[in-house]
Amino acid sequence: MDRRRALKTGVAAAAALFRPAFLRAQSSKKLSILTWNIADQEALFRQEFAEFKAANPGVEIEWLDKKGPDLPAFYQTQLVAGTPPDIVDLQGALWVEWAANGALLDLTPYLQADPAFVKLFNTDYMSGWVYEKKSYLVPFYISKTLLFYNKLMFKEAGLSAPPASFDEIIKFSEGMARAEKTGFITLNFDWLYWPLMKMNGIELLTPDFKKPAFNTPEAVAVVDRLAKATASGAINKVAWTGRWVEPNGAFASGTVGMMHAHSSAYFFIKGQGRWINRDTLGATQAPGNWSTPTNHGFAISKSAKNPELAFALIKLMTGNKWATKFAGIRRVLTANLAADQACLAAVQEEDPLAHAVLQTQLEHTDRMTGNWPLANDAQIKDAFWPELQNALLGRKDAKTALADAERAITRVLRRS
Amino acid sequence: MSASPRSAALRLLRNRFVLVPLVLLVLIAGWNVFVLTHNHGIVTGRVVDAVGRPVAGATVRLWVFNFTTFVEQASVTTAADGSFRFTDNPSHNIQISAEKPDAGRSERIAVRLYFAAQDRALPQPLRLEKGS
Amino acid sequence: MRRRRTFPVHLALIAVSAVMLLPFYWVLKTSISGDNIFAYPPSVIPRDPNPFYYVDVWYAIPFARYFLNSVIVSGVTIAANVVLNAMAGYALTQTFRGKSFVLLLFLSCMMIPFQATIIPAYLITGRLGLIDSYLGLALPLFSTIICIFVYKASFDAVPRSLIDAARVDGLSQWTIIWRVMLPLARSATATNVILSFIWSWNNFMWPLIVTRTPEMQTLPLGLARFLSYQEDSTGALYAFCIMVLAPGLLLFLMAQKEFVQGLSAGATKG
Amino acid sequence: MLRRSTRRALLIWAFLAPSLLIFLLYRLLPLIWNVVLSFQAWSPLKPAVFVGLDNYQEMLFDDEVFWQSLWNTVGLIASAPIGIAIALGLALLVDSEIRGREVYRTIIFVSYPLMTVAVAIIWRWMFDERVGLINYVARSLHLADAPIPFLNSFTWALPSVIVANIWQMLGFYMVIILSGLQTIPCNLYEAAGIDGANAFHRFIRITVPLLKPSLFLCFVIGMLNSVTSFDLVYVMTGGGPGRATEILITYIYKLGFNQTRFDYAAAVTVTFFILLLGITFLANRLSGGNAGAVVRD
Repeated sequence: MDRRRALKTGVAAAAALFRPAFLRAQSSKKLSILTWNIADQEALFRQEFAEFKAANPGVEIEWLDKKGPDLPAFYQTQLVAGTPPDIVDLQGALWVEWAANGALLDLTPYLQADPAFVKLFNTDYMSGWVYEKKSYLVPFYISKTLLFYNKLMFKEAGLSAPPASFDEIIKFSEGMARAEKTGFITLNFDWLYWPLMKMNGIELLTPDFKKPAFNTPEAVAVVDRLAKATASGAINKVAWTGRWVEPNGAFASGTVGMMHAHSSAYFFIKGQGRWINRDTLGATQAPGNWSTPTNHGFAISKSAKNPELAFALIKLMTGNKWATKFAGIRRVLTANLAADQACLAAVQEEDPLAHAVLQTQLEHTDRMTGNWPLANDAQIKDAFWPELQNALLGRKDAKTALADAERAITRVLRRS
Repeated sequence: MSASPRSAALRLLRNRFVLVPLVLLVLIAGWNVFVLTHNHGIVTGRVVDAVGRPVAGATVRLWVFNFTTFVEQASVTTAADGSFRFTDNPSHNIQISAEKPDAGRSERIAVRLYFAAQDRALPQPLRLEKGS
Repeated sequence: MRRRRTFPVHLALIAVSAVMLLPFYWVLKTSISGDNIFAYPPSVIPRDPNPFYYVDVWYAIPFARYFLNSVIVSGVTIAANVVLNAMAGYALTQTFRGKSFVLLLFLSCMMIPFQATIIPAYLITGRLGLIDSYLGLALPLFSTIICIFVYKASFDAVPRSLIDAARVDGLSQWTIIWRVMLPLARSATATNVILSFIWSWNNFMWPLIVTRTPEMQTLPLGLARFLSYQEDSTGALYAFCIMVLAPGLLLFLMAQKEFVQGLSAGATKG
Repeated sequence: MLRRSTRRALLIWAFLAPSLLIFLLYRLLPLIWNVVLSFQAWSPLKPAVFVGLDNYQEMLFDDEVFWQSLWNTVGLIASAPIGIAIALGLALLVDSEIRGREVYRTIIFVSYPLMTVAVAIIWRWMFDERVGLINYVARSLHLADAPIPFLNSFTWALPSVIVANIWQMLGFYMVIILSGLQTIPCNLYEAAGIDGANAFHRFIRITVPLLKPSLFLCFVIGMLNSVTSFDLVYVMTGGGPGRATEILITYIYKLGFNQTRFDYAAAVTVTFFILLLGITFLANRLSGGNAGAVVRD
């Protein structure tokens, strides 16, 4: 069968040499959709597209998928060339900058025109996608942070319940840390660590987003404690250096007491950690029930030739029928109420642990943080994180680091 | 220069830049032939109970690997001699489990194949255990 | 008198060779045994080796397709490099007005980092209507400075007398190049083939931007995509590394003799 | 006669044209684009506005990250000679008449053809704190009692990247130097031997001077390879921890594609380009004027 494939591609190659594929497929009613590193659902998408084409004869759909770090580069190059995909799956706060700069279409009118559709979704997640009173995305799938904890290590250290406050996080960590073992780890990209700050009442910016607000004595104290705990080995260094594999791998190896991560981490650590089952792994809200979301949503490029069609496709893909299918296969929540009900129900008996994890995603959705609609989020992140890292890893003392961060962020805010 | 064109051509063919790829091509072709003749997706095996007697009418499930998790692909019931036969396994990385209401359930055994839909007969029967 | 001192030399060289080869061995070992890299201490000999990670890779992405794309792109690139560089190299052996300017131009072109030119390069390719096409993938690497100089060098090495003799015999420029120069520059050609192959085969950034449909992706992109999914199943990841690296290594091992000679000429008599 | 010479000139330019065209399209035009952009405020979404030297001003006086990555880049460049020195030593060794030197050469060179992304993956793992081979060896030899978090420590991250970079380039350097050595007529050595110069003197007085062209080529290629080793840094450390391994090329990429500041990135790019040119011509001077290997008319 490989031979046949090779032959076909050989022919395709000859053609492609002269005429790029996506130009050949040019037609008045063509939709292009760019998804974010989810090629594993190709089969599902194909079905959805087929149904859509059947409903809208003569429509062609071009499906592209790029992996996370590459998607922005790709989309922006396409923007410059004036050929951005009509529909784009965006994660985290990336959308705000593009919305603010007018790359994305304001979906508010479409949503107002279709209240029934809006009712399908969790309002808190919906409202996460409003910038200057305009909504730009429709939820595709969602994930927010929670606290995983290793019950075996808790027992060893004589701890019964998960931590209820920042102090307990530190105290418990110190209790569980010995030799190779550490007490706490967190994911740190996309503000995922921010609940640690928020539960201490620390704000990044003033409410009007005009000035930094984090450089307070309390913040200095918190960062200082985190740094000390890291130096002492109570908190795993990887919390501040690793990205995805390293922290999850560390926790999965069973030598870390608690992990603050978003729910997507569950299936990763489940696959890695042989020790993990419903009696050994706990999943609960972080103290103060604060969490940082990293949601995926569909936006429409302003340059889209026929936005109605694009919106129709989004409706199809996020509507009850397909959202339910998707949630079922991918074991994720979609902010589509019906789909999530079905998903939880399905998971409940065959994987109670997963059920517990996913359950946290629907609780306290009103206490989300680290998801500010900032047009220059990327620049602020880039100005803040390295400085915080300096402090947490003991390269600078908390005071100077935060002061430097404040200066850097003030500069960013002044510039825009 | 003086050599006849034919022998010259031969010499050209005898250099390693021709031979190595040639050998590789032959190997690949051979392998593909083997694959094409052995990928009917047939998986066969037997189901026995705790003491090793064949179990008829047990449900055998075929789980197929899909990027991150195993999803159920098909299920068949065993014949009188406890044998079962899947004819539509599309994957290269599968798991098989059996269960019967009164006889209990077997553990899910993982089966790795050398290529998708490789025909395979399970060496060990699936053993049903009570109360697991 | 050197004889006497060969033993320590061998020792040193073996040590270095070990350092160079160890990573290879380690990757190979993981790719067949999949000893989870989160296990410590690692075992030096693979435990129950099996080829299943390679099977996983083969089915995890359309490997055959990506491979074919890479081969086509590299093939086009190599052909173009040999022809264009040979021409440019030959031209540079001649004396003509503005030569030093051209040389300077080539040199400064080496200094322009590619990652900084993605957007304009993309726009240009777009203007040429080559987005998402094999030609568009290969075009930026059609001619490479170093290889031009390699050719220039080996042409310079051709004794003038030979060329003059040919001239006297009344051979045209073309015949001289085809019948006299190129045959004598075989090693330079080998160098061109290998270097341009390596560069285009390993190219990552450009395919990432210029390919749009999955059907046009090349192996490095496959590797990147793979990283993003299979980060956990290390065995498969390293199996992929091996599968991606193998062709380059094979070609190099086949052509290394000519290759080394070619570089020699290039480096010394530029 | 005259017609013949013009015909020849035409032929020459016809030969140069294709290569020049490629470089024009994919090197010069993009460079010019960057130069123009560096004096503007522009993003894929906003029309360009001329802002004079603002970008450069911010870069030079208001951006520690730029300076940090500049110094890291310089450090990376400065590390090229180390690799070259090692390669020189190896070249001298494999140049001596010992058995199996071809084998050694091949082995030492074999790391060059590897895909940088793969090299980065491999080394990221070699340097891993808990399961990395290097830590394993170091600990089993009791060189280190506690594992060293190479890529996660501010002190070790950059050196680690440099090691990986040298590992990949070593063979390339060696082959070039090797070929340089082989062109040194032996009678020179014999003469020196009669003068009673010892090995070291011979090396200093004969080998090094005659190798200058090769060494220059090594340096230029090595420098370019290391400062543009985007994949290596990006995959191994992503520029972290903090900014410990941020080099100009990764910074430029982040500015452009993560922060949508292509205008500012352009300014950095232009500076980067000028820096490289400067260093190259400096090296050229040092290697004795005529850019030895590379430009010789």
